[in-house]
Amino acid sequence: MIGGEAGFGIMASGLMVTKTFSRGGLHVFDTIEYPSLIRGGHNTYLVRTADREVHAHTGYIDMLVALNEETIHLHKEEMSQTGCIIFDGKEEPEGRFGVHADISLFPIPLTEMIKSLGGKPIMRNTAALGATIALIGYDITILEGLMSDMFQHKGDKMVLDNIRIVRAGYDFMMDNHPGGSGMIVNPLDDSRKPVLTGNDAVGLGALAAGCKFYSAYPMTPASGLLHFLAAEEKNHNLVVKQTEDELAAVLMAIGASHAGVRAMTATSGGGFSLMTESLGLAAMTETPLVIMEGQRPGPSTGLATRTEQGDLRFVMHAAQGDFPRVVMAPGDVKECFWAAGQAFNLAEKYQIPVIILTDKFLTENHRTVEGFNAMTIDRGLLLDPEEMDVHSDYKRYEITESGVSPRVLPGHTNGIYNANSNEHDEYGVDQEDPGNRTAMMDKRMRKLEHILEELEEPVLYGPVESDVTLISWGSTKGPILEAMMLLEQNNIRVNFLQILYLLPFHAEQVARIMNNAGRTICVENNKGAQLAGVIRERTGLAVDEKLLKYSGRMFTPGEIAGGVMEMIGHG
Amino acid sequence: MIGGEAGFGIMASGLMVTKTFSRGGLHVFDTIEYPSLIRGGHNTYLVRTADREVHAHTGYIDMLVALNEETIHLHKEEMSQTGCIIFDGKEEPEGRFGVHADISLFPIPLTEMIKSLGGKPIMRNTAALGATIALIGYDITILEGLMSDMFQHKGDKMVLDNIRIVRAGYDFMMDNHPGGSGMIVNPLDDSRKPVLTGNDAVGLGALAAGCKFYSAYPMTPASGLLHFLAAEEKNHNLVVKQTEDELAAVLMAIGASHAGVRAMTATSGGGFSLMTESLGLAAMTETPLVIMEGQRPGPSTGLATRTEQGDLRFVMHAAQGDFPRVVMAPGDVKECFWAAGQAFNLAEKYQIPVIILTDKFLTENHRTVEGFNAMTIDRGLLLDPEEMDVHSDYKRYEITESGVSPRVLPGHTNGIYNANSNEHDEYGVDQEDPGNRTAMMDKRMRKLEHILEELEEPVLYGPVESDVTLISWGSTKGPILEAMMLLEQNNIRVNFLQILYLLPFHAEQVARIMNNAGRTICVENNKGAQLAGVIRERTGLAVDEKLLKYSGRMFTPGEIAGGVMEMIGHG
Amino acid sequence: MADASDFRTAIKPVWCPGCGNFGILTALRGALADSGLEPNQVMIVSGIGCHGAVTQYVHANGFHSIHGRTLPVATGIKLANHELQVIAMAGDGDGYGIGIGHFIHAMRRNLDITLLVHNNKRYSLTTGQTSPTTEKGSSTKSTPFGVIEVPVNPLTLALSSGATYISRGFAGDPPHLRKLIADGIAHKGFALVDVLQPCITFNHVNTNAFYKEKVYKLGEDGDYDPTDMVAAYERAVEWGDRIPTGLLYKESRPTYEDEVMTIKDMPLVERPVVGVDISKTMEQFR
Amino acid sequence: MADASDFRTAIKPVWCPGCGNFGILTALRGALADSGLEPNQVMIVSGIGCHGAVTQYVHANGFHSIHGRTLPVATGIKLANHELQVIAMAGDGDGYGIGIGHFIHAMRRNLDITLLVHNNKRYSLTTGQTSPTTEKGSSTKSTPFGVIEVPVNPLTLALSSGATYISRGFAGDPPHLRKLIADGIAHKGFALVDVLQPCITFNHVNTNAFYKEKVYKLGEDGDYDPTDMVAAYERAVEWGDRIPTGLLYKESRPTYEDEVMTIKDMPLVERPVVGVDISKTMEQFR
Ligand SMILES: Cc1ncc(C[n+]2csc(CCOP(=O)(O)OP(=O)(O)O)c2C)c(N)n1
Ligand SMILES: Cc1ncc(C[n+]2csc(CCOP(=O)(O)OP(=O)(O)O)c2C)c(N)n1
Ligand code: SF4
Ligand code: SF4
Ligand SMILES: [Mg+2]
Ligand SMILES: [Mg+2]
Repeated sequence: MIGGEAGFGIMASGLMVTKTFSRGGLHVFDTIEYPSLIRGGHNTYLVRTADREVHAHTGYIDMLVALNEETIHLHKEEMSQTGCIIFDGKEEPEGRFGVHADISLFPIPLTEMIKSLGGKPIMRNTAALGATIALIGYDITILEGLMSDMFQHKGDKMVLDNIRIVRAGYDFMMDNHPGGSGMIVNPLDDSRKPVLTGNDAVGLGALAAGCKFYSAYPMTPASGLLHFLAAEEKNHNLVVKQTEDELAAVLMAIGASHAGVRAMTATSGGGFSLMTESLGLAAMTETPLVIMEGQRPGPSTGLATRTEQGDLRFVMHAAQGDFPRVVMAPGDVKECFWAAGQAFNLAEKYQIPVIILTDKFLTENHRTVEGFNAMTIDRGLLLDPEEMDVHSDYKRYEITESGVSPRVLPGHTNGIYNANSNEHDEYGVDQEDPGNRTAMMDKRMRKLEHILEELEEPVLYGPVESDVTLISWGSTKGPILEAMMLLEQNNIRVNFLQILYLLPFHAEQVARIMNNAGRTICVENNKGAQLAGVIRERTGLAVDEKLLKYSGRMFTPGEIAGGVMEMIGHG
Repeated sequence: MIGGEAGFGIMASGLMVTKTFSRGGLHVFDTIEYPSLIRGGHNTYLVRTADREVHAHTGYIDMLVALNEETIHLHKEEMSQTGCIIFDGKEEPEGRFGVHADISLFPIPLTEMIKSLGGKPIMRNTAALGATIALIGYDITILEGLMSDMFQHKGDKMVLDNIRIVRAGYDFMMDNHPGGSGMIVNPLDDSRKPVLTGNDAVGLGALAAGCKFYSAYPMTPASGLLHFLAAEEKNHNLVVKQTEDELAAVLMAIGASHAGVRAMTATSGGGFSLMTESLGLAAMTETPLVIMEGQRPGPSTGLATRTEQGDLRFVMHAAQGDFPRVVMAPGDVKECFWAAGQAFNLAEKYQIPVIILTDKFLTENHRTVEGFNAMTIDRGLLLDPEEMDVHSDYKRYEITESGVSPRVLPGHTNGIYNANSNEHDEYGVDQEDPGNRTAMMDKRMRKLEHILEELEEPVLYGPVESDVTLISWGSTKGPILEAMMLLEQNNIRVNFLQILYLLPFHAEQVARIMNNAGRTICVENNKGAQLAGVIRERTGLAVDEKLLKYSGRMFTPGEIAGGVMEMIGHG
Repeated sequence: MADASDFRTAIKPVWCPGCGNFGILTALRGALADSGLEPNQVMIVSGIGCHGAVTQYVHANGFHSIHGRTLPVATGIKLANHELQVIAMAGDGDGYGIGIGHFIHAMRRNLDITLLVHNNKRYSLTTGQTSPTTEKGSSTKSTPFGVIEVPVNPLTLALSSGATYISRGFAGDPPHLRKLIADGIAHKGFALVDVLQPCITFNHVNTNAFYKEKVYKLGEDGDYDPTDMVAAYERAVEWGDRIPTGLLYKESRPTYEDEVMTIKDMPLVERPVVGVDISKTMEQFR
Repeated sequence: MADASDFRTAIKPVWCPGCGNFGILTALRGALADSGLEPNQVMIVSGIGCHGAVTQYVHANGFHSIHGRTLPVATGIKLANHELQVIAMAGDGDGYGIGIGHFIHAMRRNLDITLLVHNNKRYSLTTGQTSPTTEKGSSTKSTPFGVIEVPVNPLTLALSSGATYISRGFAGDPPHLRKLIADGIAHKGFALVDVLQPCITFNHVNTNAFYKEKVYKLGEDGDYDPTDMVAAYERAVEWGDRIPTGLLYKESRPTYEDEVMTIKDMPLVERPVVGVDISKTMEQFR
């Protein structure tokens, strides 16, 4: 972990560490914590790496790079028994900051070193990075290669300056502590695994799915998606538009989608509140729409830069009236990519709004992934101009068995119609007749049945037979997968039912699994146990236990394992 | 029923009929149907009266006043077997409009009559009213008295003109059909029962509860409340403010409430969408807030002037994060009055948002009520200036067992604090600490338990033992109560569980009743069977059957009775 | 080439007989024809209010959206397919009340969209409450004791916000209005046509007769230079015995579409959806 | 009587060292003291953005509301208790972006509220995206290829919307700003103080030095009449080598509170809640 005051450049150096490992073929997961302030608060960047997949942070720190003393005091309780601390200084201070004797302290005079090398104070990180690499016996040339790639656009001098400082830190440790820290990390291969946040993955997925229009209003933790796509505007011929508010963001996406472009918006709960009315507009006009909602702790502004899963029910039911929508909650970075692709397909195939529900933990933390395969594109019943040429009585809202009516893009002479937020007849014309109303409601809602049929059934991780079945959704997946290993080490047979699709809901399948399960424990990063409520609503079944956390922080695997053991009376 | 084209003055004359009966001590229920147009559409006003309480319309018409021929064609199927039709004309036409032979036709040359009396064409209604009174043998002086009260402010001439025309219609029928229609309606007494819509009742309830600030943006079917309160501004020293949008409407109410005034807003689903974000603001700042949401058929603009109960889940879950709120759904006009009063008490006692969920059917239809008793006012833990004088360390968000913290109004030197949409400590200061966060979430959510304890348990109408238990919420209450009579006539033992409070929910009590019930049938005026879902979520119990209507129209008692009989295989 | 009647539909308007919306409808159909457009090339986006149903009465692509949100929907459509001629329609409540934020921001963008506001100074569809353009002191259902705020002035707001074509028409003079709309369509950039529209049912002050007596056409009584912003400002605040109509201000500035680099070559909708290659994009994450 | 230090709290601002918000904070505390106010008489309503935390740094009643919604909350508070001196604070995104509709409508109401906008021309709390006042061409995280819309001009918008006190201050000149705020508070009616605020972290164009070089005070180089609207308009559009600060425009017109008939006698909050008699009201329903 690297920790220090906001403004110390912690985010940038953390990502360096992450990529140094991933370039060596290792798996990495990182966790970024910062308060809702630009400066002055305490920031941390926790990197975890291994030669197997890592799904979460562990909750303890093996190596702490403390850019100020406060960092040591804030985190000393989290240090692992044989951990070590790198700090800016000449020697171990009297009292060793009060840390346990088993913890090694590695002073390094960062400030002085930077000054003597003529660097800016913010480059203390850079030297610390070199020192870290030395202490774990990792290949310094990987970090140097990364530096040169990253600073290349700023010129050769910048590259050399940085490498000089990295080297200084590295050399200092090699000279003074040639034995290293005792911890050894070796590169695995040169596969240079990509490292992505959930935002990056959703963005890449959207690009691969042919999304060309992105309108949004900045809001943590969804802003990263805006930044990523804005930077790709030219490369992928996108229109990326920062709007005056979230009302306009979603409405522009609806307009663009109506005109035939795959369009998307993203926000967090507060902004989604402002999109609520337009969800219904998309549903009534049967316009495809993709929205990512990145949750953060509410109510209201809440804890703007922390994490929570408190908006499930909200996005399931936002906007007046009954209408079909899909709510999906990818559980990790890889699923974010596929969710984005599938969201566009479902939105177009069923001409409905699709919500990708993520959260701060998923959207802003990095994780290594393998590359992605090509994406399948399905635009559904979209009539092409040739098909329209022969159409003489086009009904945009034709009542069909599937509930889906053939769509046409505005521009064709035979395809003129009125997209209408009022209840309407098959042509889109205002129609107040009760019979028509009932038929149209049935038509629209019928889509849900067909969608459910095509959605993949929920996945059960772990053994089919188990004592404990953990049930969860979204980003808790990572910590749960890690917790399962801890539980297995304690000889507890555990499996995990991940609910990827919250709406429509695989009630039968979930009920079947629950009925065969031992103790069911719903794990949620919220106060309301919202998934447990959905499960009970849809299946009638109550989970046995609820393991909830709503401190604005994600579960650690240890917390889950501990919680489970307590619940099942396992001492 | 009076029917004709919009702009014919149907609303005004319908209300005249209603009041003519209520002034005679009769019970009245009326139903108004009009499309979302100002002119040109077909409007109807259906009045039902009896010497016992009437809860709904019946679905059939005893007497039809047809101001145009279209009205006859649109409604002839709904005529009761021995009904009669009053229409503008000199004689029965060839073919009798195709109506059944048992139905009497009463032509009256309205247009001519008005012309000869020098009235405006719109006064055809007035003559028709007189004719109606004659045909049912009712006391014409009651109508005359009403006319004189209603037109008084427009001057004596206006009064006399109108009475002259009423008389002409009356006399015409007395002269030509001295035997009347066979239907007889007699006044009961001179109790002059008040006739109110749900909007009126909520408005009166709010006034009685000491509401002094009402900010709103017009939206059917809540606009009536704005109009009523705006007219009362002077009488009751209110501030009534039409705002630029619903965002401002709810935020001004929050501001006013924060400063200490009982404040309220109202809207329909589309406007509520725009209020969503602010619900969370009220919750996080613990500001009392009362909102009436008058449902109409969605999604989106939908059927703007029709009725539906499609927003239950929406208002229960609107806005990000978990926070306490109350959702109550009065079932009739009387309950609207009390709901408003209770809403203010709960909002202030628990410092939360309270939503009164109504719909078009309830807010715009009139019904006779007995007068209302005085209202109890409970402002909760509101510290007065004397109490504040001795406070030296005031914590606005003090963590208490009940979850409620003593409130102070801005202005006192010792009561300065920061109302904060960010998560905060007990003083209201930004606080990101996980422990504080958890404690504050617990504090706020704790309120719900205490609220549930004080809410009246759900009422079971009808016999405790029954074959069928109808379960419903909101305005379906009226048609259900009437349907019960029909079912009893068919020897079906039926009772009715009315859910007045949707959130928090009396899960135990409902489960107990359901477990003791015979066949349970959930009756809802929506497509999604939303209450059935809530019940299952909270109790695990599935209702046996769902009787749903979502044509934009309310159930008739006959439809419910028929639906129930079909479901239980009766008949 | 299409003429005005080609923009008719079979649906009978539900407006009150005598409503100013009829004049606007006539003018619009005429202007579309005058602009040499075919129905399939036109996209009309309306909000909610009496005006809203207009999409059903003009034979063209229509999007009857939600209250106050005409402009963002129109913007999305235009950016996705700028070959469509996009006409946005709004009521005064719609456009200058709940939707005024979009109004201001759309103007600073200068998209090539024509906005027609049916300004009847009332919330008519909801039965006649006050609107942002209602005159001070007016008594309505929601303000029985009189409105106490000053009305918004759409023309000065437009001048302050970068609109490049600002005009005012009168529903009682369809030929003149037709010309203004057609010129607005011809104008490259955001064109505002604020239309004085009598509502015979709920506005008994700003009636047809009221306007007939007061409106005059800019330029008819001497030279008027619509490129002079200060002169425009002076006329924009004129409201009393004389009410100016016509083209108030015009300026030439690149449109938004001109400046969005990725739609210069072709409309966005024509870019392929299938077969996007992300492998290069992926490199930055290694 | 309170002095500026009485408006301090024990909480240390979290703003970046050198942020313009410090100057605004200093000026505000001073202005409150200069206005002879006590902390309990003042109500500060802020939105969300870097500025938002200001309610915690001024010892006075505070309401840290949501993004863009400062003004309606402030309006509700003011109408409920017009004896409170209500200061609304907003960021440029907050006040001129998402909240611009409230801004326009608040001005036409002319409530006796003072609005301070921390105009740093960026969305800073969300790490530096473009804002409605960002200069055309600027590259930000959300506009890496440059902003292509023209910025809103809050001053001309205010002039067009009926604001009765319009001024611009500079965070780098707290004494001058203090005076503007105090005058805004003293002014009866809606007072806008747009504050040029350097954001040292995300705005490297409109820096302290940038402004220091360009700002001048209206009236310092010859007579300036702040009651002349046309003159004000001309200065309001000035933005280049010279940027005017000071009082741009002032006008006297009844405040909203003056015209709300039911709060003339006493603040609404003092009306009794208990014991309302509705029996007379009931009569109309018989
Ligand atoms: C969010 C929302 N709020 C309120 C309404 C109700 N509503 C429908 S039309 C309208 C006002 C119409 O006024 P205007 O825009 O001037 O149009 P007009 O009817 O006068 O043509 C309102 C408030 C709505 N449909 N949506
Ligand atoms: C509805 C909503 N959308 C988005 C956000 C995220 N957000 C917080 S502050 C901010 C912008 C801040 O910009 P500005 O108002 O200029 O304030 P500054 O930080 O520059 O002082 C945004 C978009 C939010 N809190 N609420
Ligand atoms: S109410 Fe007014 S605006 Fe609406 S249709 Fe009638 S006359 Fe026209
Ligand atoms: S980011 Fe900018 S506005 Fe925010 S505190 Fe830092 S310098 Fe100030
Ligand atoms: Mg209007
Ligand atoms: Mg800013």
